[in-house]
Amino acid sequence: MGGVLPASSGGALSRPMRLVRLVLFSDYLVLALTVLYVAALWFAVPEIISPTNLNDIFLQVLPLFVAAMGLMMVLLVAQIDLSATSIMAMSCVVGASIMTSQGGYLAGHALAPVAAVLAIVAIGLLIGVLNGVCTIVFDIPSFLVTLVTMMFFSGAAIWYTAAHTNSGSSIGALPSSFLAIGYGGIAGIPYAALITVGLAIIVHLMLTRTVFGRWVRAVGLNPSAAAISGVPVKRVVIGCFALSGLFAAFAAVIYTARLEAGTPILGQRILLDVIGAAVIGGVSLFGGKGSVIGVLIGVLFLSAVDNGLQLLGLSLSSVYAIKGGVILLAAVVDAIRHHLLARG
Amino acid sequence: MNGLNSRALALIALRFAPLMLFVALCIVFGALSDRFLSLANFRNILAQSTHVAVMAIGMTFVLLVRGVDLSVGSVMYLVAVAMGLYLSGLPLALSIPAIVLIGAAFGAVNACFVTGLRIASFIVTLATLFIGRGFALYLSETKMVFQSDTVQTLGRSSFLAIPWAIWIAAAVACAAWVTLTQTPYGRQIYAVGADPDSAAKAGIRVQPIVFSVFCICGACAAIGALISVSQVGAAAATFGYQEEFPVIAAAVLGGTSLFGGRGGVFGSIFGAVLVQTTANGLVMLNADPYLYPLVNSLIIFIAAWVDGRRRLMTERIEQRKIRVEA
Amino acid sequence: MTITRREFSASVLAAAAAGTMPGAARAAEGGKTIALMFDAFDSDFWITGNTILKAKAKENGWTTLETISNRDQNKQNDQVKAMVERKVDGIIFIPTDNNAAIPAIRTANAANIPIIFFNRPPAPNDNKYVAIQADNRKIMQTTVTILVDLARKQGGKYKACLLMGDLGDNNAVQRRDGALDILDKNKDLVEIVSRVATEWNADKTFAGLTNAIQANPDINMLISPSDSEDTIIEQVLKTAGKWHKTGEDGHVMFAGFDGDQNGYRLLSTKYMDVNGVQNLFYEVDLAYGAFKDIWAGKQPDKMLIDPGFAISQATLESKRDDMWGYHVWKEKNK
Amino acid sequence: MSDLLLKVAGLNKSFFGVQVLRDVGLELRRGTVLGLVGENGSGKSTTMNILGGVLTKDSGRVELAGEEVQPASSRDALALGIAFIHQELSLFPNLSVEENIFLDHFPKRGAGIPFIDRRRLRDQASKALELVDLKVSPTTPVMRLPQGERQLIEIAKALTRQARLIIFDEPTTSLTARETERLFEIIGRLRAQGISVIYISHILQDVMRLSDDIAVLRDGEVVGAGRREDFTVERLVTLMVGRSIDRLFPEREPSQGPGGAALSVRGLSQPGVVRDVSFELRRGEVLGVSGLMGSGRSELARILFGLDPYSEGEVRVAGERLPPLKPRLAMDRGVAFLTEDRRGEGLMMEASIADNIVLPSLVERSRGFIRWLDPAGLDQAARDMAERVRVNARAIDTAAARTLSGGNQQKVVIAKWLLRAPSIFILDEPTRGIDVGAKYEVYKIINTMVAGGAAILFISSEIEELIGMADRIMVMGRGEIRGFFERASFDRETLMSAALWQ
Repeated sequence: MGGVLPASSGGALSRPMRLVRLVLFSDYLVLALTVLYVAALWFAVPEIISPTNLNDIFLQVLPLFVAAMGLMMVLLVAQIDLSATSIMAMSCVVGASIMTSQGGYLAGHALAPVAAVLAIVAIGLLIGVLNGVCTIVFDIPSFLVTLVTMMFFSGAAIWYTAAHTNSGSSIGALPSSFLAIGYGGIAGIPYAALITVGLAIIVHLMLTRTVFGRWVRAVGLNPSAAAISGVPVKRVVIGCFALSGLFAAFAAVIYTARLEAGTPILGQRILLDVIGAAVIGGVSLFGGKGSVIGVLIGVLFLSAVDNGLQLLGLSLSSVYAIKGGVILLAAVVDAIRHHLLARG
Repeated sequence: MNGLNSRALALIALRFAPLMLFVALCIVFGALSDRFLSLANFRNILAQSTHVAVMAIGMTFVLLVRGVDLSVGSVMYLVAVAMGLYLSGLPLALSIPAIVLIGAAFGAVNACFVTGLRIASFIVTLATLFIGRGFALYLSETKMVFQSDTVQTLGRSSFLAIPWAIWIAAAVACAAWVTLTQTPYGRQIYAVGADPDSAAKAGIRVQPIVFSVFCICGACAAIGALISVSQVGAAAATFGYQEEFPVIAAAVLGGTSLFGGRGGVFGSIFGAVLVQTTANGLVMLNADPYLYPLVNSLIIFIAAWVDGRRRLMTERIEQRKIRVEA
Repeated sequence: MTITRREFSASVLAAAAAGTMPGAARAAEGGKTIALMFDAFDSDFWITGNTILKAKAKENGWTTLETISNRDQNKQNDQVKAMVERKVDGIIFIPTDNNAAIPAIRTANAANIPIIFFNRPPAPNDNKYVAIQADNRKIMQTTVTILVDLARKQGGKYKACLLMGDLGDNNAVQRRDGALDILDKNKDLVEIVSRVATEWNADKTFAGLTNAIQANPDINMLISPSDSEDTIIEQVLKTAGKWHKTGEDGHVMFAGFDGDQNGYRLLSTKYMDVNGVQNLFYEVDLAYGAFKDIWAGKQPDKMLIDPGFAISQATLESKRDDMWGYHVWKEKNK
Repeated sequence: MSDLLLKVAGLNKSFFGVQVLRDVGLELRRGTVLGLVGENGSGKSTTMNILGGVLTKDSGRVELAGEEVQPASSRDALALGIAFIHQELSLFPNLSVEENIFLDHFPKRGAGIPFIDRRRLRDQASKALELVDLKVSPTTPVMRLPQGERQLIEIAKALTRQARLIIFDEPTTSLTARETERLFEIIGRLRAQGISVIYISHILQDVMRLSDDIAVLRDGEVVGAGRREDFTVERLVTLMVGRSIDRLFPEREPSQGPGGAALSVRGLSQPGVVRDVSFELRRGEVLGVSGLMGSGRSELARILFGLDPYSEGEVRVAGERLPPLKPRLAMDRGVAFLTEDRRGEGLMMEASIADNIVLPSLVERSRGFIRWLDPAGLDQAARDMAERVRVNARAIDTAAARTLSGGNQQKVVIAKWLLRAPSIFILDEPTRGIDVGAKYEVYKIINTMVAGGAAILFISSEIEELIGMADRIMVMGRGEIRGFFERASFDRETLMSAALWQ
């Protein structure tokens, strides 16, 4: 309940008001915006709707989508995770160092990729749990905790890379069986896509069809009410951070496979994209509100914007400004929603 | 009562925990490098931490009312660009007020969204961080922006053997300290931070106060930019990139709470100096550069942990409140 | 918000331009479209490189498209896909990461669009690409050799501070090694008393160098891996009262690298003794030459080396026309 | 008549289309005390919030000393000389006493100079503290003061503003008897100085003792007003509830008499909260718990349910020991807990009614080790339960709890526990802030549960309610049990004095 709202007139809403609300509250508002945007660019760069380009967008969406789903989990319990991208960096360089054919720990071993993926996932999970535990047990605001883990692990990743390469900013020469995740696929559907869709379905079911999902929302909406109703609030919050780390790791797997290298600056610059995508997708920063579909739409929107700007070959400044504006726009819409809701 | 007092003592002890941390650091570095513990070196440390310190002071105002400003890094770059491209002709007497205005104006934009639409300051400033840098890059065409000689001279000249950067920071610090402790406005900031709703009930104009602190933060970011850019002489496209993190870290290190209502000017300065001391010490030791972020983040973590403990203690010491009925 | 709206309309205009021009260009005889794909513009070298690339493309009657990845290799690889979509005839590629850039090569190969790595070669791989590269190590060697010779002539002993840039960056490492190759041979004359990793970051360079001089007040030789750090060095030395021209006593022997406008300015004002120049013009010619060859159906070597050169106060007059920074400087000061 | 300070006429106010004030009219003479009584939710606070500038009126007229006023904010109200001392104090623990007192009107170092004049601040503060004879240094952080003294600081604050009218909303709920006495003296002094006071309280004796005039509100209407002499406690109660007490509570068909111990507590202690609490709650009985705020009653409830820790003693449910801080375990043993803070801890306001109702029962209604749920089934269960407790809402599964009236919200909270069919139900202020009709239904639900052999721990600050509902009443004060009273010996005065007795 931030501040004192203006005394509400109450009473019934006018029809135009109702219309506005209808538009605002539909989850597909952003989707509509996306279509609008693509249409707007179509006259300038017809290529934007070419099948191959749409396919490119689709592929670009995947890792971002996975990471954003992870972030959604922490946002749902009204926390934040700034370390998601550092988790990607750290886990992917370690994974790469295991399987690279240039002096990797398991270089050439048939199961090296498996071991690497396991390592990546494990590291993601560990850092996630670490975030959760520090937030809950040490009672440090998650903003700070994850800020620290962000600094620490991005630094550690660079150090690790330097220690594992003679003079290079990344670890390449990864086994093709691993890279297959990037380009290979079944019946034209890339493995990356299959993994992502699988994860998406799991998260969706988890949120809508399991006790844990209900608990997550409850904690986000009202922690004390949840606690009194027998929800293990602390464990739920830690669980969400763990999931955030886990999904960051999955994203790292996909990125690494696509980049064919483990690089410590992986995702360094996409933290804002991840948060932005979630928020644009209707995930509330105050907890409790958010859905997989929404996040997917949010990610699609951002990627479409990006892709459009790339096709135009626009300057960095426009890219920055437009993206910032887009995030602000989404936040404003979210705020208007809250106000209308408060009016009842 | 007695137990309560001993708790209060423990609280005071906790308040000074960061200071102990600092002393410990100095001892360690001093032991490892004979050149570390010299007056000249501490002058360097101060000079190098001023721009973060000044920005942290501004950030403190925002944190005190439970807000946060992520856009300071972009303000820094925007101001540096403006200084180099448009204000280079002006004498400092004119250009400094000008950039302070620019910074304050940027803060006002943030404030409009925060107070007007009640959007979380985190997300607002996240967006303006983007927009601000984008706009600045648009002005600079991402080229390196060189500063006028007047600015560069300011950066290296000193008064009474103390660099101007330190004087400026000191001036800002005093102004901020007086504002926070000696004016009604300052005390009301603390009240708003402690509990916005009660503050409104107690007849305080909450929204204007929240608005103003964002302007102050913007202005401080501008001054920080002036100091930094005068020291390095030119601003590349990456100038001030992700500067918000060390700034917030400095404030929190200094004991400012992210939950509002507690914190102070000197704490924030102290935080900035602490971080810079670590960096300086590591250079003095000729330490592996890769260690810097690791050591820094660990120190921040310790400080944050202390902050958490302190908050718990405060809650315990506080009497049980009458349950507020919404 | 006003900014955004403005940027939006701006972008749409740009869109219109970008959308129509290629068409026009294709219509024009021999008109080609090439993509210039940068990762960031954080030093004069890249900005000038960009200008020269564009200028020479114009001379050839080619249209250029531009992208910046802001150091996000994944995005840059996506940008390559986008450029393939735009059916460009050639790609000039400045990647962030030498390994992670390989998929981009494959993308280009698949669409069989020539891709040329400009001044940042990829990790060795067997796809089709051309890499233009300044021989950083050799250039730095010659540069430091000249510096050391000058020092010998002057006589005396030297305490050197070696700035090293970002050790994650291959070029930085090459330049460091180049410097060390020579300095190690002259231990009798020069002692390296401090090494600073500047990470190409202004504040870190400032603090690092200040602290280094604090730690060793008697530093009298300075080797920098990039002219983008010159202004900061100037500031620090002035503050420390060590900013003197060659010949004046207390002068710090100073070697720069890149050959940008600051390099020229400091050489001409006699504060810098020698500068290692990457021959930007030559590199651009190499690149575009390679394009023409490939379009003509013959495959140039994978690695085209720009030997570069070192320029000192003595050779300034004779060599400055090949020094790209000189032209930038002239533009500014005419 | 010039000695009339405040005149309120035809005041109307409604929230979300629900009218909470109907044509309210009040009169207050200079230097007198107006006692304002009425049940929770009868419109007392709303009226006072309008006077205090916290809310704005829909229609009506407020006259202060003859001219019409409509304060838009607490600020305006203060400027007009209306000071409102809320039940939850608006003090800032991180500021000192003097700063709290002068927060919105610091003495400055002369006109135009923005700096605080610390010396004058101290002097004026200590003067103000003398007025309320509070012996603390003006520089102590409020954080360090006990509740009662904070109360006095609020009053001191009002005095420094030269308030013409001071509104006290339930000022004594957290005060010890001694502090209460001190407060009454001060109010007497204020009256003598010609300052008018509006005194709101549930403790009718106090109202009768302090007031010159009394006004009674019920369901947003003034149902009685006049000189104190015209009223008796009984008459006040009848006016407040609109019927005499015996018909206020539903008849409970006598259950087969209290059975064995459902919940037994032995020597329960937690420093600063409760001391050596021992009692037994039997099956099929309603054990009322009476006591003032801060008497430890709510804290006891939280400890029993495992939300707060306890250092000594033991809690047994049906003979089995219940370890501290294990709400989940308590729930599994059939304990349910209805919190006094409905909005803060009872409901997820933004979530649907159905989601709220099923929340505590999710685990039991899930399948497999990933705890699979069947949304349709859950909604159905929620719907049935909502019908049973007569929640009237359009759509149980879509309407947010926020959209319900207080009474219906409370029924939702009850429903979510009934869904677990608890054998022990701890009710903390179950009827706070809900209208008489809803209360009656809540009572009926309680009765049916008891008839079914459940054991109820009924905490309430409304003594009539306990008298009407409980089989036994346990009185608490200062974290200790002050005594037990059997239904036969129920008597308002004894209970109240037991609660206040030092």
